[in-house]
Amino acid sequence: MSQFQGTPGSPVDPAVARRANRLMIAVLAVVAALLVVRAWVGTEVGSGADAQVVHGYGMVFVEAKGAGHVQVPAAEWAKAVAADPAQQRVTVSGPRTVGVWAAALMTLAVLSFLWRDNPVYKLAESVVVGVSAGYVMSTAVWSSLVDQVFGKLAPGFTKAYLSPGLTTTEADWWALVPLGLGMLLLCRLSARLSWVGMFPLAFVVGVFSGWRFVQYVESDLLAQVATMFDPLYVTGPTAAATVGGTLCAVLVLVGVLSVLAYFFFSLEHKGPVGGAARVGIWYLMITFGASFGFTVMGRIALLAARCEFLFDDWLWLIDPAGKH
Amino acid sequence: MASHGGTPSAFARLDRIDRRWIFLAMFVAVAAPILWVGVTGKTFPEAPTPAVQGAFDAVESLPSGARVLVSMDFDPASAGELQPMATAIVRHCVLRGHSICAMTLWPAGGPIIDGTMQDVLGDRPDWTYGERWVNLGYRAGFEGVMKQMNSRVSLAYATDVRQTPLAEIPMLKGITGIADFDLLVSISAGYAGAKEWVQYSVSPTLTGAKPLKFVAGSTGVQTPQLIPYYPNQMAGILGAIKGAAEYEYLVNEAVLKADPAAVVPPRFQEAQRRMAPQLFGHVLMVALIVLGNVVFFGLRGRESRA
Amino acid sequence: MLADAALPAEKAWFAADKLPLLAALAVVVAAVLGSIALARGGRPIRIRRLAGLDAVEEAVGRATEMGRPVLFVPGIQDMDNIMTVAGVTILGHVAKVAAEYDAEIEVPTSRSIVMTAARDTVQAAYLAAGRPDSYNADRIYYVTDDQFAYVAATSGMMARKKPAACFYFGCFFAESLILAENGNAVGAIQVAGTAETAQLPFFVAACDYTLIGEEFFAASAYLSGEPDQVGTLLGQDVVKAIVWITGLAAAALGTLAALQGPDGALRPFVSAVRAAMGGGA
Amino acid sequence: MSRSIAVLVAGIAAVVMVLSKFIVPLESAETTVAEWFNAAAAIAFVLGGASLLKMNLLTISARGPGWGYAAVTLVAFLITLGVGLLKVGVPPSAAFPDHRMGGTPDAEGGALWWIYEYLMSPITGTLFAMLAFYVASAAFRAFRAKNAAAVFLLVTAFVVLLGRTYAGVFVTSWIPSDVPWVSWLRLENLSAVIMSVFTTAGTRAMIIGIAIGVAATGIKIMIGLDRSYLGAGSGGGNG
Repeated sequence: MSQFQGTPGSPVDPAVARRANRLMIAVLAVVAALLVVRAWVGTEVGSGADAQVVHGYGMVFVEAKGAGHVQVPAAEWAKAVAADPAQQRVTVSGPRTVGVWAAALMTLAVLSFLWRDNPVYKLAESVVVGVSAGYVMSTAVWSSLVDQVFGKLAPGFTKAYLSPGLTTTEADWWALVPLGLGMLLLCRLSARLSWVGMFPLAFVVGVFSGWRFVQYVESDLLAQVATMFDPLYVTGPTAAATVGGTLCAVLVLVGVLSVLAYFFFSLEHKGPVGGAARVGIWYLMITFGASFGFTVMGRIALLAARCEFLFDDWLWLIDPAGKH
Repeated sequence: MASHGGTPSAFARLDRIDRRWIFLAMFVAVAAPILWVGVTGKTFPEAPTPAVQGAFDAVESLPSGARVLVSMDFDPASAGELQPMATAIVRHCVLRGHSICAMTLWPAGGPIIDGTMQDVLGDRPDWTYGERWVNLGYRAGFEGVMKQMNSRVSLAYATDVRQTPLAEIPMLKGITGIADFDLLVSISAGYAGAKEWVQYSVSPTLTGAKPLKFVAGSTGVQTPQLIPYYPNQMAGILGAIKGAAEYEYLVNEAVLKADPAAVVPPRFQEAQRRMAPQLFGHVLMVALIVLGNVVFFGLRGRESRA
Repeated sequence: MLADAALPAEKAWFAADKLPLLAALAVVVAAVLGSIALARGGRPIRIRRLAGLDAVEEAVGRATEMGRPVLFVPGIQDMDNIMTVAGVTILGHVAKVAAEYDAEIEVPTSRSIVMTAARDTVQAAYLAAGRPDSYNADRIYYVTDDQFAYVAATSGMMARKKPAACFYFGCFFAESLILAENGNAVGAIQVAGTAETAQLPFFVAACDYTLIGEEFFAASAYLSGEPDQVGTLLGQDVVKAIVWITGLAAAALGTLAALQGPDGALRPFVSAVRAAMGGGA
Repeated sequence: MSRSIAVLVAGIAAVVMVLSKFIVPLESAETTVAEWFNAAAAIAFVLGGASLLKMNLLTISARGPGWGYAAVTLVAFLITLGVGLLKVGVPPSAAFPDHRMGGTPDAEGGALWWIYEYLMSPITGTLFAMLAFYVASAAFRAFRAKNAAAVFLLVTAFVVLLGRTYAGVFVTSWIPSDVPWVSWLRLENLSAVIMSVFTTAGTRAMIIGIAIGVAATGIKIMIGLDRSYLGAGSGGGNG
């Protein structure tokens, strides 16, 4: 189902939709042809006498170092080749170059949803769901379970096969408690046994709400109320600074009190409470406006990062960070 | 919606515009400046806001050799906004001679620590691992990790990521609880992150003998929610990519002030470069809202007249 | 282990610097429990009018007039999220109004358990309105757990059925924008309620009425009619009133101390109280 | 019966955690509980993986709609989990060069790192970047100045959007920056004032209100009035 095509404001007329699709394909074909031409011409890397021409996109160069490889700019490769054309120290990394291509294609696959819902987008989405879950699970096992649970229950085995840096040598049977909690939690997967999972859940919820109860009051109630001791009269180096500082201090206090008044629910918004609540709503609107601006700022920053990846790492159109 | 007579009015046509044109406009507004900046390398000057200056001063004012705990509480989904902050703050710490202890509360934060440290320390072989910096990696448990670290860091982390027991790491000598660090930094994309650090680790120390100094870098979405904690519960906030750009600018200015002949590597100007696509994106957003309202009220005016 | 040895041998068993915190916790506990007891004792507790709730009737009425359905989205989270619970409570109210007006109500959900809960709630509302026959369980259905797939399907449905009233009550993330945009495009009256702070600005800008944060929970507590919930609401108001008065007094003291200058008699007192509350010197 | 026991467990756990804040000898109880809590959090991730496995297997075996995609998810999950648990391709750690499992599972060069760097990062990053497009479209079609409140909101948004880029400096550069009585009107300064005065005040009041709400919920869990947590599991969504 192409949901977004069905929304009002989209070309519902099939002829228009067909024309739009044809246009899209034509644009993509032109872009692809331009890229092929540019690959054929090649890109110069390195400078001066070391300069080399490479044909292709998304290439990653690595230098052998110690047990592994580290990524180096293409210019390093150009220098190495200029010094010794047969060198094997700096080379194109197959897996990483394939990786950049995979990343670029996946980026485009997700972006293709903007045109309309399609199988390529769904494929990328399915991949990321599986990959993220697998990644998080293996990270949780290695970083928390191995040391904190296995290492305590079977230190000898864990040290020999899993975690050579382990220092504990004697089993700590208290570690059975979290293991048991975890096992009970896993019972939630079974329809018949899911009630057993209620106990670890109750434990976690209880601990968590105890902590939250104390910390919210300490940090967000008490310490925040303490800021209201800020004097309303602020002296600055100039008359303007004094007036400005004082005005700001007054406005902050008025704002906190009036927004609080807006959130009184057992009092009808009439009389002075109503007046305060009306001021409160203006403060809330300004707060939301600023929040709106900041959120938009964040969204655009993320898009910029993806564009930079496509233009820099993949297509080598720009090189602001000196990667090639 | 409403079109009167045979040909729809300009308003009605605009109102029914295919939203993909708007998508295209946004793409161009962001992509074109990136290409332009990528080719010319130009950036805008930044004027630091007080919260960013506060963060900078917090790092700057520590005596050289201070120990800073940096928690990189984000994953690649938010790296576009937060990576430049992480790089800039870590770089500033290294320039000032502070030792860095890195950790993360997000499962996908591990490689981010590696990447950041490699970026900053690539040309600083003198910054030996264990002596000047250490990577504790990820630990599951969110606030639970904070609670443990408040009393003893070694409760949460038995070893660092390189399997060295904490007691054998030189730079952590004398560190028991989190308050023994001279500064806590959290680069945070949400839960668990800066807000929880304030609540669980910073605020409890405020009534004690040694309050823990705290600086946060935060995504645009989260920043407004952290503002009330400044300056009482945190020394500074880097808000969104603009905060990162200001911080980068401050660090680079400090480098140039110390040595006017120094060349700032372009990889340390990432956020400043991003302010160009940001500028055009924001202007487009304002224009779209204004245009949308013109169309809306234009159509409404016609309807009421008709 | 090493750290324990380093600690002083004679350790106080009570954390003295946390005394103000303990007092604050005691005040909150007393206010909340006292108010719940009051509400259980049968004392009627009034809740102020909420514009967003008043708008429900207007919006449903308009949908009936236009012969178009009412859409209700209870967020995209499961029933363990308090916002979803509050959303489903409000759904009960919306469904009751819809039953009285004989308007069709459409509830796509993103979790299967939310669907079950929503069906129970809506059925009970139709029964309470005296129209059990008009209840149609098929109109309350599970779409998919996946966020964007859910919003895509719901948007498509909105474009086809053109609801005249759209209600968004629950926990929302990025889909808030897309839903509100599509509702706007079909010309619906939109009422939203969430405590998800990052989405509130978008709802306020795109909807006709929005229940903001606590207002949303207050609406749900009010509609539930449970004394425990209404009592908690009153308890929270009591704490807020205490904060209000404390804040005003603090500002007065702080200003006086500042006016007295650096050697003023008030200054040490203000600094000490402030520091004890965790507000620095 | 079992529900009552669960409610009791939650209540006792909460009360002990509150007391440990004040009673110093209870501090070690708190860190021990924190350790259990953290292990439970780690196991919750395992639970997440297992439930993903179960759901997708069910879809595939029933040949439900989109079972092909479920198969893709399943394969991606199993491959990632496999290379992660076995540390495929991970360079050994410097301290234990002979130990196969000595390296970090997501160290550069390993298979898990490759998946992270070239599949997970770009896809999650782009999924979030899509929001820039949605917000642009909504800006044109949904953000209407319908009432005074919305006007206030949108005008503030404009000031912040422009003031936080060079556009603000450019548009109001004609306002003298050295006359303090007017310099605050420059967009970049105005947006700073909005943050330090209005956002501070508005958000402070909101977080005070939220703190009171959280405290009230905590009290209800401690005395067993709130049992909603005995409901069902949950998922997440893109912010």
